[in-house]
Amino acid sequence: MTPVVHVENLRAVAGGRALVDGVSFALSAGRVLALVGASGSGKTTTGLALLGEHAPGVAVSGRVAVTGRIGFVPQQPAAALNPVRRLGGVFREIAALHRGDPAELVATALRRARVPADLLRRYPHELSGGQQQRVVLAQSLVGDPAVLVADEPTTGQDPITRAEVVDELASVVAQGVALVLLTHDLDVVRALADEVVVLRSGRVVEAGATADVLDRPREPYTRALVAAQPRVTVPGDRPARRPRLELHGVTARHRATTVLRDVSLQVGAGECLAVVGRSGSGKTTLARCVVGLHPTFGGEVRLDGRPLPRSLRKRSRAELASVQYVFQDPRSSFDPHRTVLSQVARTAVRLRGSADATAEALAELAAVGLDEATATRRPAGLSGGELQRAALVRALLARPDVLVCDEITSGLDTLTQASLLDLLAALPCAVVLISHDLAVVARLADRVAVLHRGDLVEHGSAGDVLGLPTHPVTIGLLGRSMEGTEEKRT
Amino acid sequence: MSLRRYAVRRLAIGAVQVLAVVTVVFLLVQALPGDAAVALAGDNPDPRRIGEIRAAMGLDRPALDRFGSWLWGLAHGDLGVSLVSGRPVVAFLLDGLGPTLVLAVLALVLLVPLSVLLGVVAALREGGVVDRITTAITVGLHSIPEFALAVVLIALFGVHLRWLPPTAVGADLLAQPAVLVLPLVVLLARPVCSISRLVRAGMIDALASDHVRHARRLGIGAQRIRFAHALPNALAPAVQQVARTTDWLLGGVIVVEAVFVVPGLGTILVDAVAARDLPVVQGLAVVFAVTTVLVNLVADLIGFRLAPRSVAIA
Amino acid sequence: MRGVGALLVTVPLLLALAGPWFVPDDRTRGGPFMPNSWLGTDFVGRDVWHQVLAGGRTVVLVALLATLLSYLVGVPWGVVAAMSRPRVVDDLLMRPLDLLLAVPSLLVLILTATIAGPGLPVLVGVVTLVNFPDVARIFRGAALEIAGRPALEAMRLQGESWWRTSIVYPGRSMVRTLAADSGVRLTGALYLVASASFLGVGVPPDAADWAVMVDRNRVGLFLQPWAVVVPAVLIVALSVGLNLVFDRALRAEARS
Amino acid sequence: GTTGAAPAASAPKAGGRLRAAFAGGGAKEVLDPHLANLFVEAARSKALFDKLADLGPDVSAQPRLAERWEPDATLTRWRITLRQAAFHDGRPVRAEDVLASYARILDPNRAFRAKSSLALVDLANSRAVDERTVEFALERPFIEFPNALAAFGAYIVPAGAEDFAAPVGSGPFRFVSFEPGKSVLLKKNPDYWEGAPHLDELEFVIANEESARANALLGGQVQYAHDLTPTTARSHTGSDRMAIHRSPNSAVQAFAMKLDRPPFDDRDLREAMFLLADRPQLVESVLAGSGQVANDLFGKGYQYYADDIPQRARDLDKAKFLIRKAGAEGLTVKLDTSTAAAGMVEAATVFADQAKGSGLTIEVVTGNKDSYWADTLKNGSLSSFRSGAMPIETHIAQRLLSDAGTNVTKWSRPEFDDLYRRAVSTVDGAERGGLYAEMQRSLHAEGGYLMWGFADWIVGASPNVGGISTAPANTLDWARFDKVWLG
Ligand SMILES: Nc1ncnc2c1ncn2[C@@H]1O[C@H](COP(=O)(O)OP(=O)(O)OP(=O)(O)O)[C@@H](O)[C@H]1O
Ligand SMILES: Nc1ncnc2c1ncn2[C@@H]1O[C@H](COP(=O)(O)OP(=O)(O)OP(=O)(O)O)[C@@H](O)[C@H]1O
Ligand SMILES: [Mg+2]
Ligand SMILES: [Mg+2]
Repeated sequence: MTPVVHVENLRAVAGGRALVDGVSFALSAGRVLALVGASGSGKTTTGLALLGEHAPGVAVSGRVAVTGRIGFVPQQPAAALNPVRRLGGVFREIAALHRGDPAELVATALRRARVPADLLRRYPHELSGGQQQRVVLAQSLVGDPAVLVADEPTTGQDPITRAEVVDELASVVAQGVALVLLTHDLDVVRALADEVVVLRSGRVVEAGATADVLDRPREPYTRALVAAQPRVTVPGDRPARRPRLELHGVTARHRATTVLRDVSLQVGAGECLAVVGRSGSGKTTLARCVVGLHPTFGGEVRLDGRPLPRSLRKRSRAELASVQYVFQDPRSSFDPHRTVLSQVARTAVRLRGSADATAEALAELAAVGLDEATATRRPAGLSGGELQRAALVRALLARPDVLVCDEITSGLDTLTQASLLDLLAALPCAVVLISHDLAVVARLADRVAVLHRGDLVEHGSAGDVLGLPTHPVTIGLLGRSMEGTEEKRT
Repeated sequence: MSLRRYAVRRLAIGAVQVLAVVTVVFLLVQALPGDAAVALAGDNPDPRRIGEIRAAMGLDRPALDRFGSWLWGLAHGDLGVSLVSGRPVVAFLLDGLGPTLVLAVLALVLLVPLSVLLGVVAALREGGVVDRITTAITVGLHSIPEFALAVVLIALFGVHLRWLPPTAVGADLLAQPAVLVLPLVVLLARPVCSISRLVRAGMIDALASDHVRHARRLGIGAQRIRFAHALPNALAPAVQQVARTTDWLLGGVIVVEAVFVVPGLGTILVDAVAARDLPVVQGLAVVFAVTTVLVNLVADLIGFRLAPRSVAIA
Repeated sequence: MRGVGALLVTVPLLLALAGPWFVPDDRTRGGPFMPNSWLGTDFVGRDVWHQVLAGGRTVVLVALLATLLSYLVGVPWGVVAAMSRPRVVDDLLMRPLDLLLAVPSLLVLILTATIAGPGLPVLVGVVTLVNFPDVARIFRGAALEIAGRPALEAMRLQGESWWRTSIVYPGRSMVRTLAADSGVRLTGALYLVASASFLGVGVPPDAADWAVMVDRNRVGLFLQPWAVVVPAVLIVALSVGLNLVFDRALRAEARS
Repeated sequence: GTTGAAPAASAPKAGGRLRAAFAGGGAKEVLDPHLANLFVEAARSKALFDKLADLGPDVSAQPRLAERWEPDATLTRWRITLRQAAFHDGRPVRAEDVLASYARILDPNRAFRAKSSLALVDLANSRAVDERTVEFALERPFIEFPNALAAFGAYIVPAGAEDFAAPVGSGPFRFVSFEPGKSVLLKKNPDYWEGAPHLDELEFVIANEESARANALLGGQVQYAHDLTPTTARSHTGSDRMAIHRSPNSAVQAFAMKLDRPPFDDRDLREAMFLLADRPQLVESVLAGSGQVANDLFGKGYQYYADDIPQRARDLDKAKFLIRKAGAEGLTVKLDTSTAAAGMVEAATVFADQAKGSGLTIEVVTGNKDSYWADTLKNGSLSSFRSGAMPIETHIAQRLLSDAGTNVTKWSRPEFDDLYRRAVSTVDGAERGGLYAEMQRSLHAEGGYLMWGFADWIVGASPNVGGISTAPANTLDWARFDKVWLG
């Protein structure tokens, strides 16, 4: 079979630094090639080069040959949809560019991407994240592209959605499209890819058939990457401890819609409570009620038996220090105008009156692998994974009794993720961990709470919930995770 | 919130606003030095005569009493009669509304395409010569008061070159469209500048956005990208500005009306304030406030359509 | 293009601020609109050059002061409305402004000016009154967005001081909004000051004031154009220059 | 005088429509001639209606609808014979109409402008002798009764007329249509008693801005532009598109000092003020040379004007001396002014400049223009003043008698009141002239009006318009369109 994609010695340089350095690969129709690697290793840059694009300030050289049309599913699908256009109009516009009956073309593309046709009357903001992703996929599929480039299609999706996306891509490939997959999610790679190219700092570390590379890695880097991947295992039961943080009948709403209904939970000292659920089920809202960022909730949050003021403004320094939060989106939780170090150190200054906050901050940053050179840059100079770690240190400097972590592993490669999980496991405080990744949950959690559309549908020890799930959502989440791990394409 | 419920709620707030506006205007007019009798007496301010005029106008009744009966009339759709001429206020408003509406509507009809065109052209050539020249001109024009621009245009095109009639004196605006050219140019100069700058800024942002980049990848043509994808995003702030311009236009383009002799609402307003003709000022305030409320409502509804996201969040 | 903006700002600004010191005390009066001195005479026979020297300060000061005052009132107004809890405060602050916006600004201008009579403070007040609701609205929007930012929430979780969470961070974040707004706002203030003289508001009709000069001398445009042209060009140069300077600063800031 | 490149068409020609641009009062204008207040209303009333008398070029009363008038020996009964004239609807103008018109003006429940001038008519005892003869009874002897007949707004309307939506008068033009604040269209009255007008049609259009009136004239949109500035006149002198017509002595420009309060209750200080004013400079800069220097007296060129009193000139040294003598050195006086009339503010600042170095400081205060006249009648001590043409007798009666309604200078002298009473009951013209001269001498010596100039009234017209008179504004021949033709 002749390759439809042929890349030879691709280089991308920005400001004297090589972002991509001598990448070569080829891909035939109906096959899947995965580019894997840590955050910042050059995946997106390579993917854009296939489209003949590059970020401003980046110079690209080398040979890129693509036969036929190429479709692209970008890393953030929400940003790729025009907020003021209904979906239908844009689809008709795209269809008009191709030969054939427009209605037919759109219908086919929607069917292939599993987008219900009645979504066409909506605006992008009226869709869930997963739906947005599928809509963008459908847009790329109109008129049968020869090649599809999908950039991190599963990042930040819950296991059920993630599995759906994998299924969709699989069926697209089955129809003869060549797929270039840019991801750090090895489960997805196993599920979809025929070949894997492992990138590290822009260089190809290892390449070959998926089974060869992932199951019998030759390079130490690849081996480490694969080894660090957590698996969903059913943990054994640990004895319950005296509750530190208690939630009683927490009910929260965003304007008129109730997003949390009568949720009661507890976490003991040194325990880890995992909160899982599909996207939009209310996990972040729950976290914000606990840390005082959603002061209008009903019910009560208690720390060591004493009710915590609902609003951050009413909390004393000690109370502030005792409950800390790591935001879901690390980049937006930093002030872009100040260095990361100075921002991280402020916690120690304000909440503990530390005399040498900077030294303390530097030490803890170093412990999570961030050196001084990195920390003294502004947030824009750090990768997503680095910022996530900095945000964690910022919270930990308060020496909290309760730490609430919202999706802190989603943007990370397996190696970085593993080191972070080790750090969390060693924490003496109570941890509330919000995660889509049940493998992470299984690794850390003592107790698991499952939220579904604002209701607490399951709550118990990790062994019970993960081992003997009773609610269909839990079963769904868990089942899909297992599937993702075990299913392999042949 | 549904569009209709939103509109109904806004209208209810609007009614309260109108009431508040007329109250404020009443208080302000009461606070003006002198009253209608003094103004009418003019350079013959014999106190006895002023007293007689005051009695004839009913100004000797307490202010609250007069305001009360005016409000009572308003509730019955009656705007009262002019203190000075005794003609019904409605007749004044109808007289002035025609010319002002002709000017305002024509200005609006021209304003939107003109400023969009200018803004888009400047944005597509961002940083280029065309962009810099339009920027300098729009900023310069934006700071020139209408009267100064009008003086120059009249002197040049009306008097010196004789290409266009220098005023609209005694003319029927619709029958002799030539008289409208200069007033419209003067009227449009400032709003076109401000709105085209907004469109330009919005367009530049939109052209650099991810969704436009994505649309390009999908192979959509350059023209469609510019006008169907980028432009709608650039229009939302411009629509708000257009709404405010409408208010300005309907609020009587006093200067333009005076310089070009268009007997519209602006002229009536100035005269009525000078004559302290309270019912007429009040009637105008009602018209202005109602228009402002409606125009802003329409702008918000259009904004709802143009930026569905922001309204949903707000 | 480089430096053009600065030049356009400096010349009128220098003339405006330093000019009054160079006006001789014993000014003579001649016939109106005579071409007998450098820039001729104005509508009451005063030397136009002296009037130009003396007349910039009011225009520039009023425009600057009014703009400054609009921000001094409008920014805290909008920020307090946006950040306030309970939200009733927001309504209490913003509803009256909606009301102000529902009265045509011209009506406000004519009525308040007639009530208050002429005088520079009145002019500053009126221009501020017309501008600040708009400023408050813009900055309320900006502050609402900033108040919801995780970065600010993170600072509050860190127990940051009121000064840093309510002033330093929002202030820094609003600089761009401010810079983008202030060029246009200053131009608008200059325009309003100039228009006010046409409406007979604020300054006495024969004041030494660039804006008044444009209005009052226009009758003599055919006899002696300098009395109109020079002050008009100075006003326009000032606004164009200010906008060019602000634009450049904004672009520089965006690049960094 | 009249200037312009092309001389006005010399021989009168019939036909055509003349459009005349005036400043207006916006939509508040009405066609009721008794309510007339503005120039445009006066001009329109004049075209549609007649008064019994009107003011001639020397501002003395001339017969109009009245063919002649005869007082009895007591000067309290006046027999007036009407001319044969008809209203536009064909009905003759009768004595009854005259009595009804005056009764309407004098209605105690209304406030027409002519009321004060006609107040001395004893209506109950006046009567219609026959169809064309009226006998008026007056409350006191009054030789100047014709001045009252010529008063502003004393028009004769058909008896019972109340609705002036489509007015019917006896004037040279008939009503066609009216759009308030915009225009009034009239057509000629071929049966006018003084002969039909030359014009077929006359249209009054409203343009409040002076520049707009001038531009409309230059653009050929109107043929007559009322009330132009000297600057406009100068700009277009010699132009082939605009002829300038000046009416000298039309408006007096002055400062009014109040005599009943400090500091101007001091006669020396008033004289000092008279001597401070540099009148030629005021005329030069404020009136742009379009006017004459005044001598602190009203009515230059009018009947009874005392032109034998020597012209005052600036004398700074003497003024300084008088200021010191009055103990007013270092005093600051507020000069109230406003834009209520053209040139007042400018005159005030020029005068304030002239007072520099005299020991007295004059501070100009600009007040509200709409209530200016009422404000300055009561408040302050020094104010700007301006007045249009009227007979000298009327000026005195309205502004200088102890009980006058608009006595802005608070001039209150029993002996002066006496002189006036004697003058208006003196039949002999020469003797009366002597009494007026005596009154003017005392005003000149120690009165409160510092009258510095008489402004020309300036009208622009197309060069082909003929028959425009240069009589002072407010007199009969001013804005008299039945004598005007389009060449
Ligand atoms: N415009 C640019 N100028 C300079 N460096 C850039 C630019 N864009 C990206 N980079 C750098 O290039 C490197 C590769 O970026 P790229 O987006 O391809 O990474 P990635 O593998 O897709 O990472 P992620 O998993 O986080 O999406 C990163 O180190 C990034 O900081
Ligand atoms: N500011 C807001 N205004 C209105 N609705 C909101 C707001 N924030 C969240 N919601 C809605 O509340 C619900 C719960 O949101 P929440 O952010 O708690 O979900 P989540 O479980 O954290 O989802 P994810 O896994 O995608 O982060 C969702 O339906 C969401 O759309
Ligand atoms: Mg990437
Ligand atoms: Mg979340």
